[in-house]
Amino acid sequence: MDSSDSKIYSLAGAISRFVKSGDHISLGGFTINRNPMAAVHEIIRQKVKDLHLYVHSNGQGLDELVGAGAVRRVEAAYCGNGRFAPTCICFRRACRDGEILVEDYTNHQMALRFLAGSMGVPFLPAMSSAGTDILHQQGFDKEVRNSDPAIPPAKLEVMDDPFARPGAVADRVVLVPAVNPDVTLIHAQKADMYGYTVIEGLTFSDAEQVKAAKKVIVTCEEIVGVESLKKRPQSVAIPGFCVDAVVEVPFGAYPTACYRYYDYDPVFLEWYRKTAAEAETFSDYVNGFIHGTGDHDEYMEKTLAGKGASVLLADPDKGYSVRIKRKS
Amino acid sequence: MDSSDSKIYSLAGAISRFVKSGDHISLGGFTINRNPMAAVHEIIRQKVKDLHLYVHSNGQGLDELVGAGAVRRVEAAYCGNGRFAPTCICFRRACRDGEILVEDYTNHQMALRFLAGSMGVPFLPAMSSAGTDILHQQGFDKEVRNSDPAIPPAKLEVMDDPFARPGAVADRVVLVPAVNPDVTLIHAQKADMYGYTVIEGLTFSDAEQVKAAKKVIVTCEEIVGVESLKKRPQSVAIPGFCVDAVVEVPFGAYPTACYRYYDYDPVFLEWYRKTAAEAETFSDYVNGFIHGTGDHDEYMEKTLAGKGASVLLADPDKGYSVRIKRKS
Amino acid sequence: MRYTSKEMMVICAARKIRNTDIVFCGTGISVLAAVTAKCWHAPGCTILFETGAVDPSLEDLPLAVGDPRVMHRASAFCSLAETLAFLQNPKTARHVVGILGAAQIDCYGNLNSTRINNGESGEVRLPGSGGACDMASSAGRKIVFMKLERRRFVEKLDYLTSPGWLQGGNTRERHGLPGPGPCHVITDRGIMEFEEGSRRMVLSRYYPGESVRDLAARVEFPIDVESSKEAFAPTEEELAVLREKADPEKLILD
Amino acid sequence: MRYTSKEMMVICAARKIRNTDIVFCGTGISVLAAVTAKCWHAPGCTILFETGAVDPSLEDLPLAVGDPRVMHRASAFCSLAETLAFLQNPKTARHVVGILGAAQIDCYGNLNSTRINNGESGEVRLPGSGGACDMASSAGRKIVFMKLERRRFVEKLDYLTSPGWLQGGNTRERHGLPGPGPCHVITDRGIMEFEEGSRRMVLSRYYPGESVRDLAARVEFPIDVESSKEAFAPTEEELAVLREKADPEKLILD
Repeated sequence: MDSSDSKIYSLAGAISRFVKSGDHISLGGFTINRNPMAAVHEIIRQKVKDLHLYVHSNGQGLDELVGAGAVRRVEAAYCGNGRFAPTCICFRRACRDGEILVEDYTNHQMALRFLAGSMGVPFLPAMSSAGTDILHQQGFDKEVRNSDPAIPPAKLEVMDDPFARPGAVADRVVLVPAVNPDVTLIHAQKADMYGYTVIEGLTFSDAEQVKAAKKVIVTCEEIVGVESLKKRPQSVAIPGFCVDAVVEVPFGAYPTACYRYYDYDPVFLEWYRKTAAEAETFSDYVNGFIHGTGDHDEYMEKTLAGKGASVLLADPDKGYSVRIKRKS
Repeated sequence: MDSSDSKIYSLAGAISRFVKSGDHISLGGFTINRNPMAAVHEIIRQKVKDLHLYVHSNGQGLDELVGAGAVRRVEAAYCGNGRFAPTCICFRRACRDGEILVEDYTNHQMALRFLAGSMGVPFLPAMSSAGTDILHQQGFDKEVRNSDPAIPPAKLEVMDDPFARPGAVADRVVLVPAVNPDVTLIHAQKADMYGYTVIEGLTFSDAEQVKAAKKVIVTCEEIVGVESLKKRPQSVAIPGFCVDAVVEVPFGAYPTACYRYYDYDPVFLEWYRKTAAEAETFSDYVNGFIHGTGDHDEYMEKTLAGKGASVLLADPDKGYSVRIKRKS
Repeated sequence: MRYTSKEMMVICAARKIRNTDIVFCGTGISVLAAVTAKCWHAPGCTILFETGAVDPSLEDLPLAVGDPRVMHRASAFCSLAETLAFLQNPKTARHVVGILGAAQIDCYGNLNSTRINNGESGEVRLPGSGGACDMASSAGRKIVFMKLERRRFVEKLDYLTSPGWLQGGNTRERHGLPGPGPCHVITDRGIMEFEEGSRRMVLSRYYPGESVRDLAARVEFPIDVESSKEAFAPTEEELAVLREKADPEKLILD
Repeated sequence: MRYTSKEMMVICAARKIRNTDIVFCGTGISVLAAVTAKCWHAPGCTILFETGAVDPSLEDLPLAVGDPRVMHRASAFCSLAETLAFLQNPKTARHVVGILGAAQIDCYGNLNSTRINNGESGEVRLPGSGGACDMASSAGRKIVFMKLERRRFVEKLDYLTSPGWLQGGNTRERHGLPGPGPCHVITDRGIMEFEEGSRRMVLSRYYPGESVRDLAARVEFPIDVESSKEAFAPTEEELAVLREKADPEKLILD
């Protein structure tokens, strides 16, 4: 490969090229960790609307997108921010007001849906949810499912194990349909110009979300040299041929954590909880902090209000900050 | 945990405790790489018989077990040693003479069968083999399948995607049944006393084979301290709770390769090809080199005939030997 | 020896954890129970977060299962798909003890963490299942943590997120769920179990100082309290481990 | 310019590889074709071994896809299950070009690498599918490498391991196989393709110096040779890349 095969984009360029209103998009990360926040803010800035959003267990990215009115439907296992917001705040309001439709799956089912998409199979078998409302209640009715060919015609299907021995009681499995988003956006620690991506620490469902997608944007703390990754292929979670755009965005997961780089910002997350609690104050936040800034550097500057990000920087041994105050 | 939870065994102790005649066993590694050869030789030494053998694409371990008459049935994707034996040699003879039954799967199907076993699901969907004899021909007839409840009643099952949109042609998938061996044996580079195992380089299907098994024996080049692995959890392929026995066996994959430790031995593999070609000479090998040695150290000594293993040692940069002559 | 009801809950749960267990825990008091057990009577147990961190040192307590503090000095990292599979894997599942919370529970131990119907003020959305339904569906043992309140111990769930004993009796088996329903519901005032056969909730232990009648009044459905006994108060050693080793910063205990 | 038929095969295959391809290759001449393309006109292609090594440097040629030489300076490592899934994944599959060998091929490009029935002397067992059936079943392009011999180009396979165009026409589609059958069969004497519609094998190119009649005689089934043309001989540059960069030790070319 040579530099003509480079996939490096600006963030604004990557979002405008690959994400459009009505798309089915998927966000990586988990609750307060490695949400692709810079990309989320840029989607809001570019006024993308009507998104069909897949997340595993998200988190700040989901909540800001929903709060900004960019989302019409969500499929997820969990929508919370740990102790900072046991249920995502704008998300809760949007559910109450009927502004979004939500289809609920379990953690394992959602992980398997991304895995199915990444494997190029139409479904995978799960062992959870028999007898529950996850199996019996539908967030999307028939009309919604018929309205968009990218949504499978059923939420889940139950079947008996065809390999059961004659006379034995067959295991009952719950088939989950594959997810193949139009675009997956993740934030990682390192990537090279061809898209080979290193995720340090837990990978969550990011690798599967990436492989399942038609187009992929990886934002990362650092774009590194191709040679540096060839010294440690074992740490590369995603092959380059799965990736369409690589964007260097330092602090691109802020205010969520990025292992070995920085921690989540408990001060911001507490402030966010109060701000997001009312539609008016949240709207001020979106206008002032997202539309009112041109890019992620400006957003960071405004958010940290001159305090600087140094308190968040990861301790080299622990991989998170040992200086933040986490007790509220 | 403390030392009372240690899983360290001698090789003879681990094999005699966990492997018995008639068991379904699974061997890790791929063709000429990381076959658990010391464990295979110990199985032969202890005269274990009638094994039902699962391998992915093996290799030296399969061939010696089959040649020694320890195996009655094989399920595999590939039985060869690359350029050293495009088809495994004793294996070919045993097929011709009807001494073993073989059930053929594809690479992906076999990988998925182990994955299904590791996931605790009865099957996974594959997209390969429609219209082929892999789908239509059976290596195990009904009688064989009925004779052993650990064999699923069918080789494969075909089904249509239940999530196909009404009116659309449904994807046809081929379901592969899970494998859950009685014992999986792998050879890895490093493990700690609790069974946390590091596989350097490619992992093949080893992690899935381990997780799918009822009992697991890991032989390794080095037992390392618990703390040393806690510094690099990302390199640990197998959690300790999946493992029952950890055995330190330097050169435990010989004559196959162990990345970053040593290369395959082309001299031995060429000699083996000729030796294995006739039942008589192979029997001399088994009697002289396996039954005639008490353990793997003695086996190595006899095999290398005083030449020493140093020519096989891996170059620190490349991970394999730069000194062996590979051209025949 | 003074102690809070939160400390009592943690210690009651910790006592249920065995040396060979794989403890699937969340944050809050469930991680405290796991750490207390590991520092005390069950050093061989493996703490496993649904995010895939295996046996981290937990020098600093995580505030979410996605907190980077679950990664520090872990013994292995798994993907979400790999991690949740340990709940189903026939070898690992029988060692799993899952600790779950929820907003509502019914008399068969079924749980709701998806949504509450608040009548006129409409639906109150909750975070959803996460790994709770997976844990509750699988084999292994399950311990539920709940505050004992009438609005939580309800006659009818607004949404059945995680299966308990379903409609009691053998309904769980009939639905094809592997393994048993929950074994214990540990509250801030006492511990419930599920009667053999009917699988209805019964009061098993009340904490020292609690009245059985008061406990029963905090449950919307009828609950048998006849065979309940007083729970053992935490020992000094248990409290010391919890306070000094598991949560020295008082991040969760306060 | 002198060259061997092996060199001609490699170069003919290398010419089919494009800059955006993911090349699923084995060992032997198939890896030489991939390396030659990468060193010459397709530097952006990704070489992928079914064992999971992504884009290794291949300074030293592997003698098996499990050879540790496929690991050196790779860009990523995948498990077998992950790797083979790239053949099915809708995004990656269309960039895949698979290079396969076999012991037998029929007029529709179906392949046998499982077993040969040798009449009285019994069955001759072959290694089995490995990744061949997966590659042949999937989307993307497939190139077959075969020695042109009557015992290999047979009327009827002893075992159908890897699907070509099955029974011709649209039978492949009817069986639900994603993507097309093989596009080229590259032999030591010429190149075959499959006729639009019938999907029967036809001779497309014969190598310089070969006679069409001789080629047809080396095939057990009738083969249309009418529209075949002479293949372009390797250029000096192509040969230089192959000999000096891909296999300087002559491990495979000799």
